[in-house]
Amino acid sequence: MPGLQGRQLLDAYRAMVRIRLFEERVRDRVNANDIPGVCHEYIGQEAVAVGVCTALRESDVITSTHRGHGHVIAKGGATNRMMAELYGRVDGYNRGKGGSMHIADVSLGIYGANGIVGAGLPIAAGAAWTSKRKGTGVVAVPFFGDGASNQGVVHETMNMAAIFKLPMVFVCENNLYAISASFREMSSVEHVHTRAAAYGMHGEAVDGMDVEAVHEAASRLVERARRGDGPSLLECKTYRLVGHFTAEQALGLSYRPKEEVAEWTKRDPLLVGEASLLRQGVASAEDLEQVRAEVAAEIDAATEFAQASAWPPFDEALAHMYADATAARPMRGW
Amino acid sequence: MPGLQGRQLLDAYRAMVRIRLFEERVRDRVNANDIPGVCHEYIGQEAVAVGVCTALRESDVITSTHRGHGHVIAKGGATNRMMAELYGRVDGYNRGKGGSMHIADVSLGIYGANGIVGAGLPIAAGAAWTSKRKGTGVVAVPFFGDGASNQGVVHETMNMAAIFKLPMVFVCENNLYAISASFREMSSVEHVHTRAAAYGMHGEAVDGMDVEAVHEAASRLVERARRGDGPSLLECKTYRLVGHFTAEQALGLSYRPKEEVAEWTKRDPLLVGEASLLRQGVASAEDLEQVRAEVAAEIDAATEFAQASAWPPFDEALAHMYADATAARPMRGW
Amino acid sequence: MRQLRYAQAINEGLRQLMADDPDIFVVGEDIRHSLRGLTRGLAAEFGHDRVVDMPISEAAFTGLATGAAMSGMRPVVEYQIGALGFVAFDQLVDQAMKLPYMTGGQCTVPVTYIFPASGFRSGLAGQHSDQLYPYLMHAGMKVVIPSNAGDAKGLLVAAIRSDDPVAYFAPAALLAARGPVPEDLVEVPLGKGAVVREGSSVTVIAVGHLVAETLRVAADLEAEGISLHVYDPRTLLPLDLEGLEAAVRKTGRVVVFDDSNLICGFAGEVAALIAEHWFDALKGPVKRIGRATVPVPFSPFLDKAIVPTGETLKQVVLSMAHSASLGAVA
Amino acid sequence: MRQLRYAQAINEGLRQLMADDPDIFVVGEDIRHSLRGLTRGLAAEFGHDRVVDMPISEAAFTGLATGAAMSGMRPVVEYQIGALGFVAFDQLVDQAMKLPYMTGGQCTVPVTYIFPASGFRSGLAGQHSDQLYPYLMHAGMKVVIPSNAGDAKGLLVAAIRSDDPVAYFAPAALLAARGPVPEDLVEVPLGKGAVVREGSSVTVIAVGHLVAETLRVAADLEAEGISLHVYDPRTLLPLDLEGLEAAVRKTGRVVVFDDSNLICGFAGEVAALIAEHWFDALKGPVKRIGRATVPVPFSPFLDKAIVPTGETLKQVVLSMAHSASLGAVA
Ligand SMILES: Cc1ncc(C[n+]2csc(CCOP(=O)(O)OP(=O)(O)O)c2C)c(N)n1
Ligand SMILES: Cc1ncc(C[n+]2csc(CCOP(=O)(O)OP(=O)(O)O)c2C)c(N)n1
Ligand SMILES: [Mg+2]
Ligand SMILES: [Mg+2]
Repeated sequence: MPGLQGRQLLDAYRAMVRIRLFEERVRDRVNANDIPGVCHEYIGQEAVAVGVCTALRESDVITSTHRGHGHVIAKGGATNRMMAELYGRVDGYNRGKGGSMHIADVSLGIYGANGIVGAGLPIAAGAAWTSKRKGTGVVAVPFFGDGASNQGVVHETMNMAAIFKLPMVFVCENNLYAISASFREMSSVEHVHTRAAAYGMHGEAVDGMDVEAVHEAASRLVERARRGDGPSLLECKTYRLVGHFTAEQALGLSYRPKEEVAEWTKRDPLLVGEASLLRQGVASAEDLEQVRAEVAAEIDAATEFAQASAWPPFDEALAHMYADATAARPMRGW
Repeated sequence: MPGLQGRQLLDAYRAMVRIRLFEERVRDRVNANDIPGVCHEYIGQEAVAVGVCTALRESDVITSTHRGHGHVIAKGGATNRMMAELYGRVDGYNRGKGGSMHIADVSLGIYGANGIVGAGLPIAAGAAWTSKRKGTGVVAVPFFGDGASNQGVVHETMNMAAIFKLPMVFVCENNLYAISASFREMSSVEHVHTRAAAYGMHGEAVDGMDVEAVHEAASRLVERARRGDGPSLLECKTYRLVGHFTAEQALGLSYRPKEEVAEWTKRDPLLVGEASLLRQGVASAEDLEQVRAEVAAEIDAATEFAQASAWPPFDEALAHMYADATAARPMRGW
Repeated sequence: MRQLRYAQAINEGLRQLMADDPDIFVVGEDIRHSLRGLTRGLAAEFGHDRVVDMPISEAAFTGLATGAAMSGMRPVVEYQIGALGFVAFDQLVDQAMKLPYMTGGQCTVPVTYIFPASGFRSGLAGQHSDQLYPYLMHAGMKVVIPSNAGDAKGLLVAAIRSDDPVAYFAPAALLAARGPVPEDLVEVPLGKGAVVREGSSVTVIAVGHLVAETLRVAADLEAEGISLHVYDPRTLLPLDLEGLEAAVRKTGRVVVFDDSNLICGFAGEVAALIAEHWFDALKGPVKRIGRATVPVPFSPFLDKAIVPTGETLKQVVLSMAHSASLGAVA
Repeated sequence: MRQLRYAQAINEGLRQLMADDPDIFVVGEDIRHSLRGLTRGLAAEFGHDRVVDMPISEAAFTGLATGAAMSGMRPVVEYQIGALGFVAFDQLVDQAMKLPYMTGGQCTVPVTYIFPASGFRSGLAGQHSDQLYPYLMHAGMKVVIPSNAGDAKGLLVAAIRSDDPVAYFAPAALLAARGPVPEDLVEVPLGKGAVVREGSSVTVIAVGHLVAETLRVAADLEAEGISLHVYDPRTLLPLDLEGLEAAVRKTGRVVVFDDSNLICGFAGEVAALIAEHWFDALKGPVKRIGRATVPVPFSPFLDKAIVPTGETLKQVVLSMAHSASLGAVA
């Protein structure tokens, strides 16, 4: 399996930058009360989403998590429609009805971010089921966190995927924390991937800060699934370089040693990616600067697009509940 | 850890016979429409309940399953109060309100049979929690089936028990089937006990048709838990020698090869136990016959006790819903 | 028309629908051997890829159905007991029911969930007797509960063809009941109730197996000069508001007769609707009969105080008659 | 009396109760660092054995609380979001709620479940905004939802001291609200409602954060000659039937104002009760206001069509006034 080469590597870098700048913008806009609610930033984990999604076809399916922006961007989501969704506007992917935690582009195989930890896994298994029955070759990839690995439905889905040999790659992003709870305290084992053995499934770990390594591992496992050799579990060792969510700074939580954050910051996936591009001579420092500038312009445009987008029509509030003409029950009467 | 010796071995045999004859009587009475509903017979698995419970103290806690009569008897439950419960009478353990699937004697540490597969595990963990906090030395033992091993809450509880080092022994009765579904088809691994590794927990398998072997293994693991060395998983390889429940014959299901049933029938735990008693010279054939006769008389008496017992008072129908004077809402009005 | 048992009608409907549409498949527990009888013969006919026994992992196979539905299949999930919906609850009310809305209409989730509804079967006790529908209705899920064999088939067709998640409740007490059933796939549309008996004294809105109970009571009460107007909503959500209103206005005296827990149950929903919207039509209070809000006790002796029967209905109607001289009205 | 914020009142109540009774411990997620503020400082004071962060395994830690309660502890479970009750649903409604009854009274399950109730906080969207109480009430679980800081402490005391499972709902919109709170552990008994404003035109039965909304609306309407009688049930189950009846009879015109989904929700239960039992007191239909039965949309613009506010109440009361010349009555 050849790794990311030349142009691909630069594209992967661009995708990571896109995620980073998108998230930084989102954080600013949330803190300015311009975007409602809270968002869970993907900052620090860019190499995982990009490494995995560069191993996928457009028709492949992913399910995402509460920390979903990175997955959506990596799978090809348009930043302007994403931003409009976060602003709750009609041009958003979900017409403003989903927001950060439910953002989806089903046409791109993105079956949605999910507010319930672990809940996306069986849904991905369903897409894999369809693939297997219809012989479409689609592979389904649920992303989930280290914290999610202790949810019951994760266990159930892995067993099910294994016995039916579903074309899936379970991607665990072990960023060492579930909000303030450290993986070390909350898990009875040191690694998530070793639990694959409990399902007779292949499992392995990869450096989640290195997009090339993630891509290589994901490609192997995706191809394996596509060939009909069944599911596997890929644990990406990563770190979120920021708080759990945009509100964390205000809360003043402190549960991670400063040294730990500093240590991982040195391995920022963007730095790792840049170093590799330069080392391999794929791009010059100026090229990288240009990528960043182009993406920054894209994010500016996305933000303007979102801000200029209209609110969803008021009478859409009750729409989309049912596929047919059934009326959703309003606040009073019917 | 010394195994069952002399008198203890004979007592264990008596307990197994008690379960067997109780279950045979129950099946007759269900089929005669004397006992309402259906029951899940423990026939064939006697060595598990007895082997495990002889390793426990009265203050230790068990949670049981839909197939619970054996556990209750082995933990010291009185057959007459059990039978009265199955008859729905006021002298039943649950005053007729629980029936087979919810039979409990909380004072004996029996936290109840359970109609929901896997649901007893976290409840047992709660008893273990109390033990640990209060330093009572109590060990909690949830029984569960091979089918249950694929439930999410089982995974969650094992992880939790492991991280908090709860004094527990998880006892899986792998009887190869969950109703008509074979373990081989429904599990992604060949053995349940190997999943213990997914929790950094000790796991082992034992011949579940041999009460001495089960007792020996259970004693080791219970002592380990009592010492504060944490939970473990004991998989008992066993077989139900009858259908899933009393209604099965009428349904005419056939999902198990005749040869398989015949093979396991040769390893009927009562036969294995008798052979050992005779071989070790602990009891003569006459002694065993006497045990069986005494137990038969006990079951007769239990049945008479149950049949003679009154219905629960009608106004108890709404009682026991709340611990205080709060009235449960009736069928109409309040 | 030829007569079939209720369970046979479901079985025939499933078979014909599966033959029609290769995207339909059924998942559940022990459905290949058809422990509950609804899938009898289907595994042999359609293969183990379309009649699939799952591990005891209800949350996961419910979610699997959602994902399969989103990607083009039309899954049917059979739950062996009602309470399995509790184990899969998040996947039902927080995932399957919400994804179409939350994605702004990007997807549909055409899944049919077949639940046993309890009623009149003693000995199932506390954890095998719950009626799940009020829980699902509160989340907005479409719910049908056919009261006879013909509707059992016709509503199954509508449920499976619907592009929404639909919960289909088959009361245990009815599975063996016979009735006329069309040979073909004739849909009974969702959201259409039925007047099953014309009457003039009191309107009884009866659900599932209680429809037949109500007809028995109606026959008894006829002798006493009380004439029951009996309405079967068939679909509990969406409700047939026109049909319901007409049934209420027919007599102005209403009893809602349902076997789910009374508190925040179906009877309360209907009673509240009536009290708000057709208050002018009411000649007296809307009476509710539901299940007592306790786990169903095992002892069949206690059952009678918990699970409503025709006897409960009779008492309520007679007490209404007493206070309003209904006999005279009729 | 000194004033505290609602969240502080809960925090203080927890601290004092834990100091009193070593059997009380709290489990949940991120409660050592007290993400939600309710357990602030408690881990430092009582140690990590009594303020325990659990893995993301809600079904298991809910069950753990049940078993711990059965064996002599008095656990408190904090759910970070309401929807976690869906994931733990079987352990809540089918285990904890049923074991005392099914065992014929052999055990009690004294667990308090602290749930966030949503309301007035935009941006939480579809899966973080549900009100769980109608689901739990349908199963018969005791439910409290304090509407002010004083009740927040007093009802917490009653809930934790109760030998039954009690679900305690703390509306997000109220956590920062200040009010008088007794220094000591003064219990507000379960099952006692409160008249929070005397009035003569229309009775509003308001729940949780909507009580304060109602008082604001009442002040507005006073100017138009409409006088609202405002009743706060405080405990949703068991209901204070005497208090409720008196509130209904006070005006004979009733609006139930609640923020749970309308279908099979709390407002319907109350409306049905009233229509059945105090029909004679009614001068007109019982009006229900609840949440629209859809997932809460993310866009704050759409929110207003889904989640009831004082504005919704005002419109309903004004329309009643219009049709009944309430202004004149008042
Ligand atoms: C079932 C469930 N439990 C709890 C929560 C609240 N919650 C949201 S994110 C989160 C932490 C998740 O940790 P992890 O899976 O490691 O993902 P990460 O946030 O690190 O990306 C928690 C506890 C939830 N949304 N769903
Ligand atoms: C959560 C749940 N799913 C399904 C059922 C229906 N059911 C009852 S017993 C059973 C099989 C259980 O198999 P196993 O755990 O191996 O126990 P065994 O019957 O073999 O003793 C099933 C599927 C249930 N009661 N609970
Ligand atoms: Mg994490
Ligand atoms: Mg088994």
